Amino acid sequence: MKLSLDTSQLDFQRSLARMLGAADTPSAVRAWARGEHGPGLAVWERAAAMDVFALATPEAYGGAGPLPVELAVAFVELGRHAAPGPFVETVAAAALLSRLAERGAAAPAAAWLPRVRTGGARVTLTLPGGGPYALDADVCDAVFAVAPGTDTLRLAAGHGPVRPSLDPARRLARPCDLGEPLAAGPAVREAAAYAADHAAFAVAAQALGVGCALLERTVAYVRQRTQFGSPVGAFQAVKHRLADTLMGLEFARPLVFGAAVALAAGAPGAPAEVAAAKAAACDAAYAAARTALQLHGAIGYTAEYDLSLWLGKARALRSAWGSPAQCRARAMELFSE
Amino acid sequence: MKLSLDTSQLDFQRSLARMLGAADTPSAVRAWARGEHGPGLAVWERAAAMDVFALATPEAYGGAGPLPVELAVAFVELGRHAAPGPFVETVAAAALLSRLAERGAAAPAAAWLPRVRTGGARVTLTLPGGGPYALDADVCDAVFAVAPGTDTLRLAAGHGPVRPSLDPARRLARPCDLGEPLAAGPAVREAAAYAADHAAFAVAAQALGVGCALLERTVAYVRQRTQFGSPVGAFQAVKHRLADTLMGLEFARPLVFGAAVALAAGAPGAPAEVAAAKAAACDAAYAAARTALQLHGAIGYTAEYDLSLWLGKARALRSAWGSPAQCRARAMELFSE
Amino acid sequence: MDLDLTAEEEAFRAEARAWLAAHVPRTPLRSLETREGFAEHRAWERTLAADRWSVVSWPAAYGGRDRSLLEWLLFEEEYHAAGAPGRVTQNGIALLAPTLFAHGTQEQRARVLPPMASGETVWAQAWSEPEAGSDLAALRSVAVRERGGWLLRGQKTWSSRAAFADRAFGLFRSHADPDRPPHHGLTYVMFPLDADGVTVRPIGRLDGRPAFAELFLDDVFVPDADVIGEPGRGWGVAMSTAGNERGLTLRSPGRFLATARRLVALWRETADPGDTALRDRVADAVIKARAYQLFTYTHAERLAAGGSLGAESSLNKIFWSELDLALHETALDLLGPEGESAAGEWAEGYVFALAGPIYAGTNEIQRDVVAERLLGLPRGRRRP
Amino acid sequence: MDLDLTAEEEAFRAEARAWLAAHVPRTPLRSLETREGFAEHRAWERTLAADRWSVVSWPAAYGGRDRSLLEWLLFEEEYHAAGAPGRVTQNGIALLAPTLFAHGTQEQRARVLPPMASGETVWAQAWSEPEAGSDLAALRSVAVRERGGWLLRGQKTWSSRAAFADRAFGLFRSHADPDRPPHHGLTYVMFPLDADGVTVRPIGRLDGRPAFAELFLDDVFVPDADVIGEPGRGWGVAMSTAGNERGLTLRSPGRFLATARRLVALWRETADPGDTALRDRVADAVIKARAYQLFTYTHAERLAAGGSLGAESSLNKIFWSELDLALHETALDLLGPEGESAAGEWAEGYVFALAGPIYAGTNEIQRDVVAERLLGLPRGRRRP
Repeated sequence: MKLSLDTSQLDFQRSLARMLGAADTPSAVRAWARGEHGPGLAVWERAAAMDVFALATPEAYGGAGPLPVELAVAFVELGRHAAPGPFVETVAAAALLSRLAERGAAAPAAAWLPRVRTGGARVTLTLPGGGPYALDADVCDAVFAVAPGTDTLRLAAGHGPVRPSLDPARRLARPCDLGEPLAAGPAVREAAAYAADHAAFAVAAQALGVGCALLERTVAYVRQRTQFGSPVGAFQAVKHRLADTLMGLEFARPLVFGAAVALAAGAPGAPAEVAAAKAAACDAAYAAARTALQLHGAIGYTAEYDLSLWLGKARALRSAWGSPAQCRARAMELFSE
Repeated sequence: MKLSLDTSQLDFQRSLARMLGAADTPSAVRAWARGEHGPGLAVWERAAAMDVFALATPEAYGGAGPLPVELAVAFVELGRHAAPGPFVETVAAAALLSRLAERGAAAPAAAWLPRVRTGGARVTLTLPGGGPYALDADVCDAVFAVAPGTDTLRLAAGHGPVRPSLDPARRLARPCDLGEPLAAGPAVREAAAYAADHAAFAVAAQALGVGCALLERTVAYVRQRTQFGSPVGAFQAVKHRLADTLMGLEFARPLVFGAAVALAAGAPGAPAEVAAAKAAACDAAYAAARTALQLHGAIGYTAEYDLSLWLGKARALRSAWGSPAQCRARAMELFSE
Repeated sequence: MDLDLTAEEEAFRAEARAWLAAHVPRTPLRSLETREGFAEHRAWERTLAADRWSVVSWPAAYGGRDRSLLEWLLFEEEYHAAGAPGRVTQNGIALLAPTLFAHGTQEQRARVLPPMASGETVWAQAWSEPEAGSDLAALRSVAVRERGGWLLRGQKTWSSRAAFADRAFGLFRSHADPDRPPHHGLTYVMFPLDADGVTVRPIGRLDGRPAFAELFLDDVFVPDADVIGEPGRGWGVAMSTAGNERGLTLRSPGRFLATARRLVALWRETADPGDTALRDRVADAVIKARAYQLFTYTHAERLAAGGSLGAESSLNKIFWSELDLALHETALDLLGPEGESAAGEWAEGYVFALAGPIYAGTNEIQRDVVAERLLGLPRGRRRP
Repeated sequence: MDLDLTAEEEAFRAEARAWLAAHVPRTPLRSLETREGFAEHRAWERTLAADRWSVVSWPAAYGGRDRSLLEWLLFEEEYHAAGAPGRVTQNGIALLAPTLFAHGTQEQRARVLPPMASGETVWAQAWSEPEAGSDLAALRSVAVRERGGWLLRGQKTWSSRAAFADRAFGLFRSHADPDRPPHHGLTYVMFPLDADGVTVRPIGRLDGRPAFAELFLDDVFVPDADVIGEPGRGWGVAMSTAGNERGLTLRSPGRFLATARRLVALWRETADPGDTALRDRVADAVIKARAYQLFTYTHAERLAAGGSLGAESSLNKIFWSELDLALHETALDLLGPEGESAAGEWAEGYVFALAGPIYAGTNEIQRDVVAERLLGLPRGRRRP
């Protein structure tokens, strides 16, 4: 058994954190929300250059993946820095296409995975069990869609109008109903489920990072903000609320990495592990957001203060790629063996 | 509109509180738990002498009822003092028999209600929607039973073995399956539902009293208990938890009295009002119990300290005469008009 | 004990309902937090006032109907049930007006209240400062004596409505005395937002809409006539009606009852009836909305009988703010993946509700107040 | 990163499983909190020890198997999954033994550990006093110097296991120095419960069973050989292994995993599958049990690599105590009206779980510790 990150994983984490920390992601998010994708795409490209997408791409297509543990590391950092863009969806699409290729439908993988690996293709998608919106379709090179209850994968011919989310970094659009069918049959159904698990897993890791960022910012704030002659962080009610926030995150973390291990092993229990991780991480992140807002007070409630970028994301990720109830239903299978 | 108690209601409340406060109910509960009913029955008789049962008995049988507001007052005090005995069940039985009499089956009412009124008959019962146990059957003169899914009222020929409850004052036994049928048909079904509402209502009021007692005792304790050189009640975490406890109780109270008003008016929405009151009061009382135990620490966890008597009752009342889920399902009808 | 209305109350309620049915705009006004929406809401206040529905509990002389507090609650229930617009005049009516009734001069009331009731003058509150949020007594903005009045200097923030309002009210430090506690020496003043020396910087709330503003005050002249109560005694003036902000006149039950009904409707539309987890949350919200209504009736009755609403308004504040959040969080969860959409009244209501536990005295402060004043726990120095 | 076991670990696990399957009593022992049940549990410890299963992670010299912490966790999972009896030796093994390993003499270890491992000597803890609960440093019981040892005087309370145990360990004030903080001058001693001068008054917990006792100590002689560490430095001795009490050796995940499985089984038996409200609570408990398992594996790995478990054990303590309560509260709610019955393992487990947030340092204290030591928030003086 080995549950700590090894040296190369820690190095990867630190490098990614350094790159994202220097990238002024808050400005990139604000631009992204206005439809100005330039600064966000620059972050995307730097992440691609650090092989984030290679982690999701099998070796046959020039990648190093799938490496779920490293992907978890990456998504925690992406969440911690609130990086905008369809990272989750592109990684899920890589899972979809590689699984389809393993099941005999190799053409879409051959067409897209080499470009996904380099960051050269941004891909978004909708799948059964996810919501109706394809994230950031307006900036993507491909919008894949498997409609609920069907087993046909289509390359959508476009997308509907872009709608804003409570997370300013998330731009929502429905895939258009038309578009070239790429594959059909039970293999699509199975690959779609596999990809949806990867999406939920990536969201769980991202949410964990979002929660950590909210906690870190709040701890820093209450240490310096003074009221009634004391730092706000010296009040016991504040302390206890932050202690609970930390506890939620610290116990979500092993579930996220446990899910990574299960996905890496191709364990039959992986969907339940992913669901448990998503339920716990998204709950912990949302609780962190409520705490962060309350302990910041009015300043936290303003759009111009950067905290707002994480607050909205914590809310949005709750329902992305599996509602709390769906995740709990599936997590009941954890102990079914 | 008039929502405060009038002078005679306040006088009744004070008299009852005075009687119960002087009656050493904790000792009565401890004896009751051992099957020594004497001290508890003395309290029962004093309550009867103060016309508690007359409030549930129609004038035709020598009573003054039904007077739900006065009953709420009485049950809050009975809960606050943890009085043992089948008060709720006897009052529910009065509702059952008087409603049956109104629907034409007058014989059971004539046989029992005059004795109920004076406290001379202790009555317990099981009804559809309640649990399988008749409370305190071993000390009752009658055990009525309407089995789930049936519409026959029986006078059970006895009861099974007495089982202890987490509330030492509650002694549980199943009615025996045999026994004289007293009435049958749709009137029984309707009267049973009416009686179950009264039982749930009385439990809600009792739970409110239980919660108030737990809060009062805990506030008194944390004011005098010193740790780290300060009264425990000066710690903000303690203050906030007690503030939440008070809030739960103070917002359950108007629901309990609102349910009383609805029952008094024979309002069609009364079952929903009762369900709302029971859900809120039992939640508030159980939260008060958890708070009381935690803030007392180890001393609160001992059977010899009287707090334990209320702790167990708060737990038991949660599932008595309607689970939290059943109450919530019914409370959804509050706004159905 | 009963919940029966008198014939007169029933008639009043029916009259309100009929008027609202005839007058509430069919299509919702634009957001109050936009310039156009603000103007639309101001126009709506004119409509309300024209038929004397804007301040039903005020004396007729100021535009009201001399109605009881209970009748006002009934009006509020009808108002929210009818889906009528948010009240742009709320800060003035709920916060400033009670202070004027308690501490203002006859002249002030006659001058200030009628245009407040008609929406002609929209008021913003100006309590907080950058270093004085929860710790309001730490105010630093000053009022300096000047012939015939005062000069205001300093900075206020989180001033609700100030982005588009006409006038504001707040506390300023007028008498410095380091030997006395910090809430001494404050003065309660009303001042114009378009006066010389006032700079208003709108601040966007979470959704970017300018729900509040920063005010920079640079020798803003305020005549003595716009001081409420005695100079230097402003803390007492403000606190004597602070219960109103936390309590029932700021957030009447009608608002939450209407939201709870909408939530039940949403649940019926969207939820799997077997999903009892969400049903239980909807039921809890329904139960709490009903509890808040009955709690408020009880307190209104007590007030009508000459009682007062003291620290109990803190219970009230915690309860409604948490209820409002629970209502909206449950709605977003019911909406599933649509719940993250920033459009729609549930999303706007959610963003609004998020502020509830913060403004009007944070819920942390309110819990301290409840513990100390209602439960008699040892008074803290507000220090750890 | 992986969760794979080595062949040796798998073999160990299989051996434990097979042994337990062959030896765990078919019918549950009587309650540990009764005299007869205590004796049955002591006999069970003999059975465990006979085949060297009582302390698998200890050195063989003291009755152990020199197994790793991870292997101990695996053993615990098997133990609880097999429904094996509660450990009457827990106080000694989890609390006293780590202290002896860290601070005891060779002689003490050789003398104390083997009979502890076999259940021949059952240990009670004796930390608290009537005026020293959360504020443990306020201890008043004294150890007075006497030729060759110490005389203990005073009162201890909430002494778990003391009603039927053989010996106890605790802190006593041996050096009074009003100029130093109160945790100075304490001495860590072991003492017999049947000695002259010891009066044991059993105390019934909520269900009346004597799970703990008050100890009255009237000049109880303790030889120097039964002092652990340096006299006057007992606080440091006790605290250096306090993390064990809160952390993983007191409540290993196996216990909660087994309870979570029983809860899932109960849900399958009793619940309407459409009742998602209860299902969500069951799922939450399952998720948390799994989280606690993985969290503990991670920390065991860190300890094995030479790391230490400091304030993180406070997170641990809050988590398992709340999880244990949630598991049992959910079970009682699943049981419906049967849930109030005082009979049955869910009811007994519930009563036990209720104490979790109180003992081993209240969860309030643990939250202070987490906030101050893990998050770096300003250190309180534990004063309001």
